[in-house]
Amino acid sequence: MVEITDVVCSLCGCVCDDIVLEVENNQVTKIKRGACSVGKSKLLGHERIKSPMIRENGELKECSYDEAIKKAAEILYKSRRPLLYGWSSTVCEADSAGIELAEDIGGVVDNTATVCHGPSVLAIQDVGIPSCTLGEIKNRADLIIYWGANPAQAHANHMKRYSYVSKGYWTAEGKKGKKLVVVDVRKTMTSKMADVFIQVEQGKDYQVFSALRAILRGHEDVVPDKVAGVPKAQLLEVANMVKEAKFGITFFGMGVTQAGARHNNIVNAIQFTRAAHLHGKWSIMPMRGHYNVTGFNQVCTWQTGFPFSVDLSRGYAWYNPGETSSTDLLYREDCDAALIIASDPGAHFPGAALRHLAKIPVIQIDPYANPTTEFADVVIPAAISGIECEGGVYRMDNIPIRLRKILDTDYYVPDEEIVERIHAEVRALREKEGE
Amino acid sequence: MQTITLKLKDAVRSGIATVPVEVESLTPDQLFGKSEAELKAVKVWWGNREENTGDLFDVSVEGDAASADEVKIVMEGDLTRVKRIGSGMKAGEIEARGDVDMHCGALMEGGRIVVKGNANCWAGREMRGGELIIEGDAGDNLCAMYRGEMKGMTGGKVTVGGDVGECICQYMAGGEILIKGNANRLAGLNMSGGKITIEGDAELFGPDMTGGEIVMNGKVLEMMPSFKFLETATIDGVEYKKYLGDFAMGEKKAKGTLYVK
Amino acid sequence: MEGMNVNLISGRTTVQGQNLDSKLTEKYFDEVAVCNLNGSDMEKLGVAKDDNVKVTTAYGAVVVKAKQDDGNPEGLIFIPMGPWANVLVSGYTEGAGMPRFKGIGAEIGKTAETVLPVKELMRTYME
Amino acid sequence: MADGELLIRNGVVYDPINGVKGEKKDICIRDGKIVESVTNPKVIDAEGRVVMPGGVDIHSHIAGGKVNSGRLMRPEDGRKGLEAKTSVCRLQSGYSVPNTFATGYRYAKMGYTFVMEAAMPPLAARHTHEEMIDIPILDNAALPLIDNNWMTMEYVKSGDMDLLAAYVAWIIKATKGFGVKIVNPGGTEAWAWGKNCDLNDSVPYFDVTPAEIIKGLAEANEKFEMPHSIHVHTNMLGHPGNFEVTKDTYDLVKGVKPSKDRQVMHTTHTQFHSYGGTNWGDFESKADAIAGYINQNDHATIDIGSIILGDTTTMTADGPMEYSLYQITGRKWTNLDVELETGSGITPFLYSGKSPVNTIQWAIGQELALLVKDPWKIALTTDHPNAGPFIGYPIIISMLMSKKRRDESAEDMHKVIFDRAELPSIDREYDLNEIAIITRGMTAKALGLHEHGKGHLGVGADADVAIYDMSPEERDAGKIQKAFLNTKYTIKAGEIVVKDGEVVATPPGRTIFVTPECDQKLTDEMLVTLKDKFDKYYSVTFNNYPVQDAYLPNPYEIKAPMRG
Repeated sequence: MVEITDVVCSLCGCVCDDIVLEVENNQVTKIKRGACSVGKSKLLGHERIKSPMIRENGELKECSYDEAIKKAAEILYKSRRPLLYGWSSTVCEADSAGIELAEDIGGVVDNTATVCHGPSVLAIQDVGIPSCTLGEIKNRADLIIYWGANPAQAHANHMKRYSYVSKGYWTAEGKKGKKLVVVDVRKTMTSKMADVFIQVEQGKDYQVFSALRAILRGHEDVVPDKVAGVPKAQLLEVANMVKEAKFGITFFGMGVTQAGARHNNIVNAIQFTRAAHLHGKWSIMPMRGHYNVTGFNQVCTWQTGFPFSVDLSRGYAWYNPGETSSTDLLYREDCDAALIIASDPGAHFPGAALRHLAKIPVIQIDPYANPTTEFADVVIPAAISGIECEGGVYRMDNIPIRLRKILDTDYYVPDEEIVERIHAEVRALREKEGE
Repeated sequence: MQTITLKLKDAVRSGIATVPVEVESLTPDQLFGKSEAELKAVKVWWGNREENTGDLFDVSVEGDAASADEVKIVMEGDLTRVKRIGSGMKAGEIEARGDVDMHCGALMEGGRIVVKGNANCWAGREMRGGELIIEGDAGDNLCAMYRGEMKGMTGGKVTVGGDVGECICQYMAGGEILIKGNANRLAGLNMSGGKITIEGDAELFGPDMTGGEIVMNGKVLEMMPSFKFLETATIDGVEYKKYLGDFAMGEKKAKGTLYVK
Repeated sequence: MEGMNVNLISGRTTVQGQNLDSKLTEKYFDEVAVCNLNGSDMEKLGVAKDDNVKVTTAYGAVVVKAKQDDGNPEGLIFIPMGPWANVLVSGYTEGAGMPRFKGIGAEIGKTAETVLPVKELMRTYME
Repeated sequence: MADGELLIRNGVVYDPINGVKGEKKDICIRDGKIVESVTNPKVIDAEGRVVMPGGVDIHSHIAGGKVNSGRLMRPEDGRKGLEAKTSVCRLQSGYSVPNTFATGYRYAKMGYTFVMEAAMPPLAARHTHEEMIDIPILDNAALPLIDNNWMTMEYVKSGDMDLLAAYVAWIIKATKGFGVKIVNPGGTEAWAWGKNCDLNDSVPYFDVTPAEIIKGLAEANEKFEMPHSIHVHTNMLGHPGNFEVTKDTYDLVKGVKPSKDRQVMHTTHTQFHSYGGTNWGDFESKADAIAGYINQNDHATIDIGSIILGDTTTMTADGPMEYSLYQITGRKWTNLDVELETGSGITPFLYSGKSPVNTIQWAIGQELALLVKDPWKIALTTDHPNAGPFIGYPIIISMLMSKKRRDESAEDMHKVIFDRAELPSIDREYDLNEIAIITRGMTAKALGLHEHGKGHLGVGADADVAIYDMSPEERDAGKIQKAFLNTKYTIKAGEIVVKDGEVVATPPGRTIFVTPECDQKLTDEMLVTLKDKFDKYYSVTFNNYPVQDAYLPNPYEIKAPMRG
């Protein structure tokens, strides 16, 4: 038995890096400290894809890595408009290799932000984002707002490590010295902890942000008595709390990114933060989902200039979510092949988009079988990043952390290597054709 | 006058996917003076490959033109996956006979485009001049800015016969647009100049407006909560309620005007 | 029993998160092929816990199990994010790139139809 | 791969570190180094053309969190510089915030082969290094921010200069950094509460002043044989009347003894710190006062941070400054405060020749270059991208070399330039030797990199060479600008990377880092305090904090022994 400390969790955007666990016979046997129930589940492991597979006559048949990789390369090389999607539950090194492959084959490269916090990125492109690292919040925040987010279920360590419950330099008493405001359309485990719970009519967060902004800028007179089902008195109460806070933070989740006005909800949330900043120090942060969804956006931005949904078909970047984003490409039947890596559109894309995924050739790279496997023509199992191989990831606050390798594998291949080998095969095909 | 007819070949739409063709290279100003053979050799993008226009379209040319103004391009066939029709065009006319895909008339500077059908998203994006007529519906982000820009449409005239999608005319700074049908939410978002007239119904129009005007002739489904009612005003004999906003931007910037019937 | 018009949202839950890497298991099925709704809505629909309900939107229809959650206001139903919820979501993103996973007009009613396991559900897209 | 042997024949060589001022000379290269002679070389004919060592940029923002935040929030900037991939080059994007590939290519095309990333937040150091891996061709290094750190402020307050030195050494090692960067000391910590600090204000809760922090860090830096001095962005950047603060800052370290033959303080983008007046209405140039100080003293060097007219993306660890700028423009604003260490702000800005303030700023950068008499004390920068993107360097070079061009440009600017700036009355013109000094000789020396093969063409130096397609007699400012934008040849470590203005090879660059060798006892004592900070206040563990070797695939280490 070996105890390993400072293990980094590769599950959600919290990227907790203080996990202590025990390993015996190349297996994680016990999580001693640090992980939440969701992270524990990941670290303890699940059933794996046992072998690379190629679909023949409707059935997936086991094959070698070489065969699967060759087949994948053929699919991509032939494609006039391939989609290379996923990239959020893997490391930056794999993302980098994927972007290079997409550039070379003239594909569209997109990550899971497209169905998660893509709207937050679009909003940042409209107005920027005043934010900070999670430790700042831990040490300083006296007013915390969760808006359209339910960390008690989705990011179980978030409040304890970084926000409402944590203790820091100016917050030595933990939640005693802090106030918590929760805004949601329904009561949740998180809202039950709140000092103030604002229950907003579903899909109307936008109006609430605008009303709060008008109040914070001194124009409460124009605001009607009720906004999106919220009494004006409650808006005034929260506005007062905002004005009195020394250091405030708004965390927001998919409750606002996935509802009607989407990125414009976030633009308005950021505009609310800017208005709040006239009264005290204020920041805002998206509750990013996958552990490295942020990292892909970082790598894609420094390499192509744009964060996701990047169409490289002309050899340079054309970026236009709503056009170059995965759901649109599939729903409009705009792409003729797909490489799906470290993600599961089968479970997380609208059915209307999956109908096209069912039609086109699909390559799946993942440690685990999932609904996407049902559509896959080539399945390539990968080593698990953060358990069987190391690599860089970015936490939800853009802090880079390096995943550690804690178990050995003599069979499974890391994502980065799989992508590079596919790329090498593509080059070989091109050379062959050139001859 | 010269008429260039480009009919998309059926084969282009017959694969497992309907990969869009992108035709910003096919505008009157760029095709003016080209022989039929030269015209057929003009490159257009189809997915990750460049193809000859003549390989994707049946091309026919009639008449002569003394300038680009005298060139009219007629586009036929199934245009639902033909993007960037008339994008960046400076002169002449394009008539698209059917529904067109995204970015029709984007960055347009002059001339005229008539779409005899619906236009997908981003029609008239960053339009600077000329006239765009969409006889059917127009999609989201009509006449809006490109991602991250703080200027959308700055000039020109647009008419939409039917309904329009979300966030039309975002960051509009100039020009005029008439919507004969309904507008989905957030029309005129961040608008700083120009004029939008909506004949049909709309909701939550004009958020973060700092200038320009929106005239609402149809039913208001929901007003933004951050506009101030000023007075009753009469335009061409019709009485309107006049609002000022958006006060979410603060008093100094709240210089946009709404006229609501 | 007549159907009822409701507003559908989807989202994460803890157990859904715990089984992200094991979506083909019963645990995942039991957590995600479920519709959470207010007790009084259940009464109106005449459904009890674990009864099957059929949810229909303009984009599709799916059968899931009913589960009471009084955190939801009346008229708002919650299906955890996943294959079942997604049957009901439009692929059109309104120029934003993000599907509208929350705020979908739906009809819900009791049904005798069975809940499809995930693999069978996926197969419906291949028809 | 290096091209084996190269011979650059008959060029007119400017190699100021070796005292070569425009002599017709051959340059021999073997295995990536300058050598005495070659036997069977590939010959490059440089007949009549200007030959210089590869450019060394002392201060630029090319990699890391805030640069990427700038890219991310500005797709409208990204679309300005789109270029498709080629058989040699990756795709390019951006103007003021180019992608990593374009950054490497465009610098190389200007003849630069080393760039210093001037601000690395320690907690996010991995990010800076990850981007530097993706910047082709250029050798690079990064300066970690050490001044607003709680550890620093607490040691400065307690007066434990040895422990401060131990902390400085540890953080430079942990971040694989190059030296000590100071940005608005105390002010960025104050900004975490929405406030700012002047030079002698007390930092909220920490009870130290920025002046004490600067002096303390200068002393800590000189406890090691560091190649570079402290690198300072002084307090009150961009405030009218700040030239007094700037001069007071220089005075702070006048008595500190450098551990090597160099300055004890380099202050950066001095244009932003040479302002007179009391508000934007009576704003005026005080470049003469700053230049006067530099002329009379030898302990400080500066870089100019000259303005390039047009749109750009401003970004700095000086959070409060970016907030003020955003308040003026109302444009996009990104802020990222980093726990226990630093922060940053980003906002787009348009420098317009129609604006009186921008006009005076434009004049100040050039005035500094023209009024400082000794070019070994001054470097060419635009504080990329703050005062303008680096691809504007050739414009500044042509201005400095041509009074005529300056006069013509002044005619197009706001007339305030004739009342509140000195530029129109300055006749001095730089010669090519002086240009070579402010773009490679001085910068290599101020960074201590001349001892490691940078910034000169002596035997043993790195074979980094720029050959400009111009004659030394060229006086036409337009032609000078063109020549400095795209070299005839750029050679990096003996390999031709640019030919006729096109990138022809893209070898990876090296990352140069410094290892200050601190006494182990001191380090151990310091670590007790530091580990407590990690346990209680950081959100990352002590063991996951240091930059792993994987982030420096091509490292070059400089050891800095502790002085006895």
